[in-house]
Amino acid sequence: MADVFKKVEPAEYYRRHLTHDARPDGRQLLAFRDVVVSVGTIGTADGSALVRLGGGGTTVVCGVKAELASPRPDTPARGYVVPNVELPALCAATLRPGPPTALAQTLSQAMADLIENSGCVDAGALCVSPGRLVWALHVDAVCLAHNGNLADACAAAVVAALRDTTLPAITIDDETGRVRVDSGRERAPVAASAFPVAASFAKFDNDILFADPTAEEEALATATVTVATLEDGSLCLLHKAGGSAMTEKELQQCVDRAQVRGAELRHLVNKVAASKEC
Amino acid sequence: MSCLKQSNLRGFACEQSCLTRSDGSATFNQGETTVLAAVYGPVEVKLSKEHVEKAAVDVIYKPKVGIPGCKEKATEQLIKSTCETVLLVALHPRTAVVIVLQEMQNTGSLLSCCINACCQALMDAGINMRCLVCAVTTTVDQEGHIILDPTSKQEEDGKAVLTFAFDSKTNGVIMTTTSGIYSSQEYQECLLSAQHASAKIFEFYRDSILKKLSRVS
Amino acid sequence: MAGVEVVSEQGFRTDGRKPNELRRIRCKQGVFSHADGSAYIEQGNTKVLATVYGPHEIRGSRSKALHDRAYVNCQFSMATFSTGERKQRPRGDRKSTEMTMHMKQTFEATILTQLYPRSQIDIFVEVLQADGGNFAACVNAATLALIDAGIPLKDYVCACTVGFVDDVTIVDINHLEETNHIAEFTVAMLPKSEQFVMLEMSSRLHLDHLSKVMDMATKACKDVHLVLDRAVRDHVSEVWQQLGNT
Amino acid sequence: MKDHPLSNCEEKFVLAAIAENRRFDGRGVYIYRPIVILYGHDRGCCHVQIGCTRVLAQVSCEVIIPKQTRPNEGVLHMNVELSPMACPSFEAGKQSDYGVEVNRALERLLRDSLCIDLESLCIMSGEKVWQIRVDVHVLNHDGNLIDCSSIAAIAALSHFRRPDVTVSGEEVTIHPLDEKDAVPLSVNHIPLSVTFAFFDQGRTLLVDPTDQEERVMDGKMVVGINKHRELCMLHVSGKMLVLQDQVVRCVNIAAARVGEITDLIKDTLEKDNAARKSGKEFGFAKCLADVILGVDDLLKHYVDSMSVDTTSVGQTAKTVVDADGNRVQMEVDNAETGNVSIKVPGTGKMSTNTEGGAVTWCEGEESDSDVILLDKNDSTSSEVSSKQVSAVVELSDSEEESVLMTSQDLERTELSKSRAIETRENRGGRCRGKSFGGRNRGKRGRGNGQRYF
Amino acid sequence: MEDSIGKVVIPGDILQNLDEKKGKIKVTVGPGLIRDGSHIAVTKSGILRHREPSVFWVDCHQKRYVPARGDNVIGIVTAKQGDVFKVDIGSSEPASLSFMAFEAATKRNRPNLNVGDCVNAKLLVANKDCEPELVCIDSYGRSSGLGILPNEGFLLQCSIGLVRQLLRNKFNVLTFLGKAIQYEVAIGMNGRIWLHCHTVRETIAISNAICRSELMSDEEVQIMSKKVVDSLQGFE
Repeated sequence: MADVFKKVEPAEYYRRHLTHDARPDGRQLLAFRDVVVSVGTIGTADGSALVRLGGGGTTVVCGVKAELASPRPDTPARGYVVPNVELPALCAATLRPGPPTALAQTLSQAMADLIENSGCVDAGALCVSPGRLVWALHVDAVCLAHNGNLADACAAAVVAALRDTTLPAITIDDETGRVRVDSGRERAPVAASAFPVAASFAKFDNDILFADPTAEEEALATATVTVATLEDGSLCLLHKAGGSAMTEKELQQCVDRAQVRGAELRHLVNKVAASKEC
Repeated sequence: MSCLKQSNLRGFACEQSCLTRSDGSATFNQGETTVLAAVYGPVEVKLSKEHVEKAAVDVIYKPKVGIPGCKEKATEQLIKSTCETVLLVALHPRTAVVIVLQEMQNTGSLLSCCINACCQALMDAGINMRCLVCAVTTTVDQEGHIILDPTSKQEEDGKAVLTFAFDSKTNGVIMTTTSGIYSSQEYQECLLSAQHASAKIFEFYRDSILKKLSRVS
Repeated sequence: MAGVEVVSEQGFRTDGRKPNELRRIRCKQGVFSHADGSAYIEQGNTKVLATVYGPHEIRGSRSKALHDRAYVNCQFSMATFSTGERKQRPRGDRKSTEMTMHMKQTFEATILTQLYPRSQIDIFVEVLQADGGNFAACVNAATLALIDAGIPLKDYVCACTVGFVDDVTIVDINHLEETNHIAEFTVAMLPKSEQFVMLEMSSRLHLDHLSKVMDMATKACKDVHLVLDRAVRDHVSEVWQQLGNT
Repeated sequence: MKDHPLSNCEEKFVLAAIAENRRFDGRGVYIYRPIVILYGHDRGCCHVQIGCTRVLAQVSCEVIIPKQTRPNEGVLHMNVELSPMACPSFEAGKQSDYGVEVNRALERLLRDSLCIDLESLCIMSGEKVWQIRVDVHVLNHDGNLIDCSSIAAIAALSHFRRPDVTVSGEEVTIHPLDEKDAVPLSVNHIPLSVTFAFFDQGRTLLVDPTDQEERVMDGKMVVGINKHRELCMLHVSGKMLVLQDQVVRCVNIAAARVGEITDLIKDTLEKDNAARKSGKEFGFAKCLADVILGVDDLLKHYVDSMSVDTTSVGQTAKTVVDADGNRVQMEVDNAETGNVSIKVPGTGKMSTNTEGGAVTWCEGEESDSDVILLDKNDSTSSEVSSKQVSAVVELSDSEEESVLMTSQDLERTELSKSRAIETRENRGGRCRGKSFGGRNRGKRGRGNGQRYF
Repeated sequence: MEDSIGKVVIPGDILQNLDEKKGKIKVTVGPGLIRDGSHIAVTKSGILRHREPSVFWVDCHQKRYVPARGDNVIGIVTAKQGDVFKVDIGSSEPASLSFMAFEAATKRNRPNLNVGDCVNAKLLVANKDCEPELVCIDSYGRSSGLGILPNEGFLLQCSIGLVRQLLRNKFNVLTFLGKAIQYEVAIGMNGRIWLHCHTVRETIAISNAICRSELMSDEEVQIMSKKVVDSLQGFE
């Protein structure tokens, strides 16, 4: 019965749940799904992470590959990070193979903004030889399953992968100008101390606010907001593309909840990273 | 507690129906920043974009130099969903509303100028709208002071740039996007000052329509 | 200009021709049996192949059909090996698209398209070897192919390039001369009525010389016409004989 | 989008009017519509209006490696953008035949006639040269795009200043604008185009056709020419036939027109320069304001800088932020005590139910194997998949009971789903090597040759 | 509500005082207005108009036509498809016009209409979910002024607002000019005006005058019309 009701009147189905502070998957309105973080899963990448929201829900794997490149003329002493989010056709029934969708492009840009704004990568440290050689970090996030809230999953995967990334030491022969990877020396991490965490919220029927929407909930939501917080409580991204209007109080509620979520996720990622070392 | 350093909006100017071929058009100036917007709609829709229950909104943003890239696509999406919110898209199923924006001159607050030009052009085209929308850009400078409607120099020097779009009905936040790092307090201050400023822009919209129709009414 | 002298003191060009001398033209009609019309032409080292299909019903999108005349579809293509450096794309770049458009305009104006409403005529040209005057050679080849296909034309379309350098007008310029930034005219004309179907000019030329250059271009096109006309007559009489008539 | 179709009566009428030498705007046959040239705030930005046709041109520069064939020359790149803004039938992002025609006409007019001294753009032979890029945006199409674009492009090039460069040995310094004055491009001459529309088999011709006239004309001739009576470009399009004396006649008319336009460009450039030097206002906004203050145009509206009353903002913001502040701080502090479990090194899970107790009735306990799927060790993954084959659960007929599945069952279905994803990928016969999947970063995710069978 | 009639309204405005004055009334809302719960909200910027007893709409100076049932429009034939003509009426999709929807048309006696010809027709079906359908006859099968427009004269494109103004206002540019110049005119609600005068010169002058009158007040229109007439007669 419940299934039929859901098919026929999806909005009403959700409305009945949400007005009782419950969601069809058993969560409360402002609760996030369980999250699994796994770092260093891709051996061939210089840094990688897998993030999964809910049991088998949204899954994003992110790998970082470092390449030596010549710097951009306007910033000779800084390396650069090139994030890209890919939504292959296998991750959701609604997607078709072909050029990047608008969603993928928006997410790629959001990741670029997140990395740049938060300063989670020290671009200065990516410089090998000013004006001649810098590291270019290609951060590729691939969505393997899409069940809503890609922004959070991508952000978590990208940041966790960057924190996992280490670079080999490089020596440049001054006379011949040849570049050699020094495998004897220890690899250096690239991440700076900043650790942004994104949290997304959705609004239903213009008045009910809930966290971490699934794909179904996203389709029915009238607006979505993504907030990225840093450890010291400051914000580095607050993105709401359109949809029903929100008051400053509602936005503050999102920000508050995102702060807590940020602390939790940071704790998880740090613990996972620590567990890998020992 | 931080205080406002600059609570002035630069001068506004607009010109409606400035293009002859489009259904609606407007130039919008905020200080020196100039954006030209053209709107068509409701017009026939490409089969791939057709919706049976609503009009498809298509935004094309054209930077002044070079060809549009990922950043421009993200801007297009942002403006698209902002406009979709205020347009009554359900009234014109299986059609499209096409919005073309051309950056003419950028001396700061470009995104808010784009949205304002867009709203003026949509009004000029006579497309059914739930309410109006306007956008305000703010900047937090290094000392934590808030600057309304910043110039490009102020945007570069500041630690964060925040843009908000409000609807004219509830004055709620339809769109918000930020860059840089800022605190919750700063965010709220920017939001509230922008909200105050939005009233001036809505007033400007109404005055420009009043002027346009002053003879016929 | 740029070190190389286009016309020597003795009045000869780099390839030994006199200023008003065309390169040798060799042409042949009916080179393919599968096409409705085809032709091959060599103008010096520029070699071009043209095929014509039609008039036939509209292929592809129906919306191209014109209710009062035939739709002329052209494609200009340069083989990747035709130039000194390998060409990345045989067609579709800006210059090829421009050439395609010029071809289309040229033949829309000369084919009696109103005789075939709602149908299509295809003209495909392929440059096998490029040594200057590519467009002119393409037009000449296409004209021969159209005649071979039996499509009614107002007249022959004869094309030719003319250059102007150091007060001298030179006809049928080759690639080496083209690269020297000399004023360059490409014309296609109907030789009988002396009307221009296509006229293109680039680089710089003072107005005083314009009439001189255009007179030379007209003369060159008429010369081309003589060669083409002879080739067509030879071809027709050959076919006539093959059919058992003497 | 489709443009308005042309009706037979319009066509007939416009042709009849032209035959009588009458134009809708009352012009003579060889007269241009009024030309307005405005310069933007940025250098190299020019807006030209001929009647209702409007074009914006912006020049930019960039240091690039020169072409091998011309190591001592800079590059002049033209890009014409025809967006639906100008005319509904133009498509964005794709260059149409008409776009190519306009683009090539400008290239031949400006580049092939060497109006910019390209050799002066060389910084270091064979290594560094300036590329000058001209973006021409057509804003409104009411006929005669080529003339309008050519005026905008050459005026923008004359208006542009590039940063100064000093070369000492191998070292190349590009001076930012505040350090050293920017240098103008060396413009050799000002080539301009004059467009003629032909009607009635060339018996009638007129200058500067509007869109209405262009739609019914036989064809057009574009004459590119400069003030020194040098022909720079000639272009005939449309299906029409022209005679030599017609060409000569057009070229002579064009020579007369071009002088006036050249003077207009020079005059406006001087005025803009003077305004910049004397510290007066310049740019589009100023022009718009000028027009508004001068003429009473109903469609234009202007307000001066406004002050916004924001005195209470700080206080209100504080109340909003502090409303829940303490509780949030407490929760943030408690975050570390959260429910984190580490199953294998490098993988951790957090069950997040900070508000209210843990919900158990719909939750499948995560198993390790679930994440191993993407583990480094290839050997384990084959093990896992063999385990999964036996664990496929039929779900198709399940009714309400499916909600009551045990946590173990759920885990199995989860596995079968992830298995399904894998097989779906393989069934395609083509594997998309992820760009970080190989030892070397694959440049493209798709089709790099690997196949799975 | 009464106080805003004839005044400028912009999207988002709410029309109030609906119930207060007349008690419970039935209100008909036209273009530019929408019911929003118990209120009536404005969706277009323009001038609020009212017709007794309680019909309200917004006059908007838009250019794009949205089909409405019963409107008289001028269409351009773009194709013949089987038994129907495809007619462009400036809306988002072409309208269809049956061969039989002409006065005295039979299977044998088909109307002589070619691609590019203009028709003056009435919208029989206009609905956001299906293709608009035109007819050139009324319900008695008579043409009543509808039908094929002759292939002479000129077709002018202007805004919907201007057309409404011409049809609503008795003191418009057409009546002023009509006192001095003879012309035939057909006005379509889709912003197309077909105009035919004795000379090309007059046609051009009148069409320019119509376009210019868009945002003018009645007095200004009168002055302009007088100037046009003077200049036309002065030279002849």
